[in-house]
Amino acid sequence: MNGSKSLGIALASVLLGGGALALAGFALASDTPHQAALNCVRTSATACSLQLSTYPDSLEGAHGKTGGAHPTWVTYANDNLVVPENTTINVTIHQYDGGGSLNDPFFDQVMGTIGGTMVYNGKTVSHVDPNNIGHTFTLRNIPGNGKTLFVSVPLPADYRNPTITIGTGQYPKPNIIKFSFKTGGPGTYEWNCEYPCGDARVSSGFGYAMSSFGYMSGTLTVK
Amino acid sequence: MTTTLEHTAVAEESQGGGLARYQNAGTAVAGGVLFAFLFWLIARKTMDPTGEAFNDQVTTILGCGWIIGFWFGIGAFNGPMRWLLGRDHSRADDLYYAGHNQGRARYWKYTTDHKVVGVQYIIVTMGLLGVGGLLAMAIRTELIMPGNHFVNQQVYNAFISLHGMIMILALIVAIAGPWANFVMPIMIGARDMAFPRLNALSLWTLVSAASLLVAVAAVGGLTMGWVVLAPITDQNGVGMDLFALTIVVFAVSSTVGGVNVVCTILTMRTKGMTLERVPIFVWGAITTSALALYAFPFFFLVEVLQLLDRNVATSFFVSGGGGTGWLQANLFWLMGHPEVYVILTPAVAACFEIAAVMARKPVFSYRTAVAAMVGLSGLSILVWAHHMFTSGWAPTLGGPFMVTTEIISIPTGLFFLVLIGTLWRGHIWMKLPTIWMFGFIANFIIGGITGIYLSDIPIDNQLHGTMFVTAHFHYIFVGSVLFGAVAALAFWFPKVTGRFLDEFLGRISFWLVFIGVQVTFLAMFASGLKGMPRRVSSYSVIFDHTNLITTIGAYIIMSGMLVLLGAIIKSWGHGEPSGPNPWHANSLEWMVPTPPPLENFDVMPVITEDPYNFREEMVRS
Amino acid sequence: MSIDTQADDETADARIAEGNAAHDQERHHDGGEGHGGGGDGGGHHESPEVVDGRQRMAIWLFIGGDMVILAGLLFTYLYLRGTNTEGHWMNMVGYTGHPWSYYYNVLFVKGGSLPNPTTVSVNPVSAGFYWFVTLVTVVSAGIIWFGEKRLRASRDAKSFVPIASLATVVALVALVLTIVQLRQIPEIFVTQNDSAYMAYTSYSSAILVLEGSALIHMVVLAFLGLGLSIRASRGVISGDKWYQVRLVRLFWVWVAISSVIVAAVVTTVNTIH
Amino acid sequence: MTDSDNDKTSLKSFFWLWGILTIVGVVLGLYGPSHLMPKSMSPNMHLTILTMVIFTVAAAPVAAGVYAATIYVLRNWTHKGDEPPPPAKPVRENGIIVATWVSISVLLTLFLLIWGLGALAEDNASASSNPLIVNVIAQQWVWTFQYPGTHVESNSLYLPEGREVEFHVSSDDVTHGFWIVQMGVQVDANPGVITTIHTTPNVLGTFDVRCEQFCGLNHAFMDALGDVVTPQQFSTWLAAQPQRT
Repeated sequence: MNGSKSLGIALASVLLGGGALALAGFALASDTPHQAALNCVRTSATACSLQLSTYPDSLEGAHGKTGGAHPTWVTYANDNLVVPENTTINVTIHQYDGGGSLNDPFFDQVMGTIGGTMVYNGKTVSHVDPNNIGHTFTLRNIPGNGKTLFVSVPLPADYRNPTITIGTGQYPKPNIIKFSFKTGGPGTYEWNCEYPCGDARVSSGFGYAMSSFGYMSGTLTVK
Repeated sequence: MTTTLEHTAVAEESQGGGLARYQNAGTAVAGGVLFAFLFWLIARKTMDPTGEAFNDQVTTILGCGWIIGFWFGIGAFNGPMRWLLGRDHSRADDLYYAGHNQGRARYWKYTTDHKVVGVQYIIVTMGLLGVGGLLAMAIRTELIMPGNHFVNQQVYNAFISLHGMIMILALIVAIAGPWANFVMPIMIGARDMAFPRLNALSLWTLVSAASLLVAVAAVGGLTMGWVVLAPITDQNGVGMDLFALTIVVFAVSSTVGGVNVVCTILTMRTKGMTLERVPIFVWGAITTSALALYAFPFFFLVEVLQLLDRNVATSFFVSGGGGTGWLQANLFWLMGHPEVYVILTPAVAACFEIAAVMARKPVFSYRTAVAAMVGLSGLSILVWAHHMFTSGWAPTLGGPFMVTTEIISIPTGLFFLVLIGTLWRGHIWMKLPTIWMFGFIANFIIGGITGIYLSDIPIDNQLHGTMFVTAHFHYIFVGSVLFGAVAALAFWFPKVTGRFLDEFLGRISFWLVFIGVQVTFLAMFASGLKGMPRRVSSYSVIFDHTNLITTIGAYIIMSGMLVLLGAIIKSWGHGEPSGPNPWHANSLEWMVPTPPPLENFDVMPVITEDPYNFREEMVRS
Repeated sequence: MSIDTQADDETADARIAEGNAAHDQERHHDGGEGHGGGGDGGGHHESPEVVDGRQRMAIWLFIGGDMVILAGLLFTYLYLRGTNTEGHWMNMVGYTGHPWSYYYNVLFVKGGSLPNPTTVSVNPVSAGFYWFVTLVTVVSAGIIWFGEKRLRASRDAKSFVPIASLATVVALVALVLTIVQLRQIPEIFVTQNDSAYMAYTSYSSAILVLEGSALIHMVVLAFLGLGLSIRASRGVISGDKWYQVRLVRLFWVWVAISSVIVAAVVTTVNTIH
Repeated sequence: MTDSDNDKTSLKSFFWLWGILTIVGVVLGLYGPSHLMPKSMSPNMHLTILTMVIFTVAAAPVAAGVYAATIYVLRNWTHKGDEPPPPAKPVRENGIIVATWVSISVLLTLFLLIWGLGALAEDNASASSNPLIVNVIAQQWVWTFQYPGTHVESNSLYLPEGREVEFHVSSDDVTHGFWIVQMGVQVDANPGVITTIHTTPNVLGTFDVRCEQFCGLNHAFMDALGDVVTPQQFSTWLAAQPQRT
């Protein structure tokens, strides 16, 4: 038996394993802390304003000019958001999409915002018609990390709005929804839509875009 | 040593084979791609593009094209067509199909020689274990700390689903595939399997299915775990269609293989080789194959129904049309639990075999060993609903299924009795197979006992769906089955290659994997007890320490497996020569030359006793 | 280390050829001899009877697998009927009619829309037709069985050719009838969110898959019947080599039996409905 | 190494080993589950932890026996080197040992079964004829809880202490798994059907509701917070909630 050669092979294998571990560690280390700059625009020391849009297709936003792999899927134009800690985030959402009834009317309420209300096309409301919802913006904390953050805002649909053109697509004139919430310390949160807008035959509309990361879901990093 | 068949065949050698002369893995892939493309074109033209299921239909038809084309290309349809036309194989054809005088090329062809098929199974298993192992490392890397860092949850979900399914496929064939094909026919004194062409069919259908499964990753993955419980399957992209097709084809492969093994063992034994004299591994092979024949039709059925639900809008598992996910769960677990024993039994049987040979002592209470394996297989078809204790389905049946499940611990306990009884007062030769076999014993007891907890409904009400379950079945699948598979590989490696599997590297690998398994899965038990759910891409900070330990353990396992891979590659070509009977064993596979010639035996042996009478003269050297 | 292969071979020969009287006393009673004994001590040509016995076992095992699938199908059928989730066993929320009316109304009629979806019930499929197809299948099995009996009695392979061909044609008729049957299964038109499609209730789904499995069996039978005809006419099947006919007959009869079972079950369910 | 064929006295070390390992197992059994598992907040969870402890204690001698035998075998009867050891004395059958082994495992299994079935009956027993009913609605990837009769719907679960609660669990889309971690109760939320499960919270404090059935993209984040409060606090909370219709 060629001991030294065997040992060499053994060492090489272990080193390969260690290398993979190091690589993984590097990938981990390089991901979180060096996230891109803030997605919101600072308006004061304690406030930051965040712009979001929802489209009935993917031609706008993060999926590229042609809409990426699924140009017909509904999308938020952004997915991974970064906001500062201990700040009031003033969110404005332009809602370009149609819609229908919620699976669970619970989500017609405005929850977790400052004052428990939102401004829908200039009107302050605390809940809207559950049968005319385009999407929701529902933000929650990751389980058990000791932080609590729950914000859920319904985004009403409106087919009656006149059509306007953005880029290559024609969209209804948007509903404008404004609301604010306060961030705590640093951490990562998840947001997604709770209106079944993902067209699936059976699972009540939670398929396709709803079940794919980066269309109707994303993260919110507080730093 | 040459066989009579070879003597008669020299003149005919140049004529046989027909179409098969032009077919190999290359034409199979070409055929698969060509047919997939053609079927895709046809599907695009014939299916309704406005339909809800258009993408599913196109993908399903494309997948069917790949499989049919692959089978054409490899030559799976040659036999049926020749049968239809009444042009049966001549002797020269059979010889060509058996890979006579084709050198290495025969490993890339529809070769009927059971030894070639066995080697092909080794390679396929190693490939699947490799892919599944990489996915496991990706999973553990993501779980190194709370939060999604390495991959997002969608990619993670795809990882766990594919890891699960690939590993299940790999383990189903890991021992029964190579060894029920390579050594089993020689063990019972047969010249080949009962149906050599079905043997090749079972291997190449598996390859066609496994390649589809890998393709699932390319079309967006599978995002609901390998059990693909309805109705969430409905939300998946077209990956689910390819997955279901994979399983349908895999069920065909294992049914064909199972029929072959059962027929071989029942009808091909040589004179005097009674069922009480066959090496104990043969009993493992036959109970496994018989169980597979019962189980996999359910797998076939459930995935066909999934395909119909997705492609033609039927309502088997969909509540809106009167279906229910519980039907899917029932059909799935009717397959799912027997399948666990399809995986486990060959490992146990291989360990019996190794224990007897290495302890220079007969299997202790052969009848008990057989009864335990047969009893386990029989019981396993009565316990499926223990996977559904918390599903809400038929709560009144909880008690009965708990009873059947816990009774399983009796035959399982007998495995330990047989193993320890065989080793007790033996003269145990501590070589590589023995060491891995001891690893099997140590891990299997943990896997077995934690299974008893989960069979108890009050405990299952807390631990179901947690990492505790994951750790439990990984102790069975990694700690036991994989150890049994490596032991079997180390044991029969010299028969395949004429060389020993490198002892030194093998031992390093053993210690790395053994320690790795304890670190990984004991910590995982702790995560589960603390309340960490399975299949989550991120977890609460209270689970961070145990998960970090688990990940470190997983990397230790990976290092060990890489060392093992290095040992296999090194030893295959340059290992220490072993001679035909390195373990001084007594069963027939060690009596033939290494490598065994085509058709194994020149003169058919006549058997007068079982293979466990070790005699002094056998060790003189 | 090296092992003296010669010594090993000697040991092997000793065990294989002559046995060992001392150890003979230890061996167990020879219980499995009846099954074993395939080898004949050196010859490679096994007798046709031996090969046939092995192939018959394989056919029985495949039939066993098929039985499991049939059991699964019947389980599916009865389970869905028994649970009747949300009362949707034979109905679904949707429309009768076809998607074109939906598209026509939504796209071309200004302000047009469909009426509110209602619960649509499907009519049970015809049990009588079911039994008719079953009868045809049973007749084809009877023909092949008759042909086999005759072949074995008369050893006349030439007259077997028309019988096998007839059985094949009858199986093809059953195949066509099965397709006709499949086309009668009612669909319901459903719209959901932005999509519209035809769907089957679980009742229709269960019938669909039962008949679909019959269809696949018919395709296999047609293949086998055609093969028998060709092989008999080419002389591959002859008065002495009739074993394959029996193998095919075994499967054929099983298909007929399964068809009767399915028809019986479906009839019961239809009548209770 | 070859002197090992028969040495009755050396079996002593086997029994020592067995005893020590059993004690280790029993100690682990007594402290492991109750230390690692979440604190109990209901009789069900209490029963679960108790059953864990009893099973571990019962299994400890079995596992210890196998480990002790394996270690003993490894210590006494192994041979190293490239040459195979001589044949050992063949023992093909020992009816007494097999019968003993089978009897012991049957008895142990019987014990587990009797205990398990008893615990199951206790688990399922309903303590009250007037339980608080809570509708649990699962949706990808949130839980909501309705309190029938009050028009209250909430995304966190408030429960009064000491009163039996019956959960009516259903799903709006796919199958989810309703699991109250600290109360040891689990049942799947299936679309189209209502499954029920009941428990009686008996400790004040917060608890976790997690999804234990793989339910798609954000399965990992599908949890809810819960709080067991006194009956008075519960009525106050209920009255303060927005009434939904």
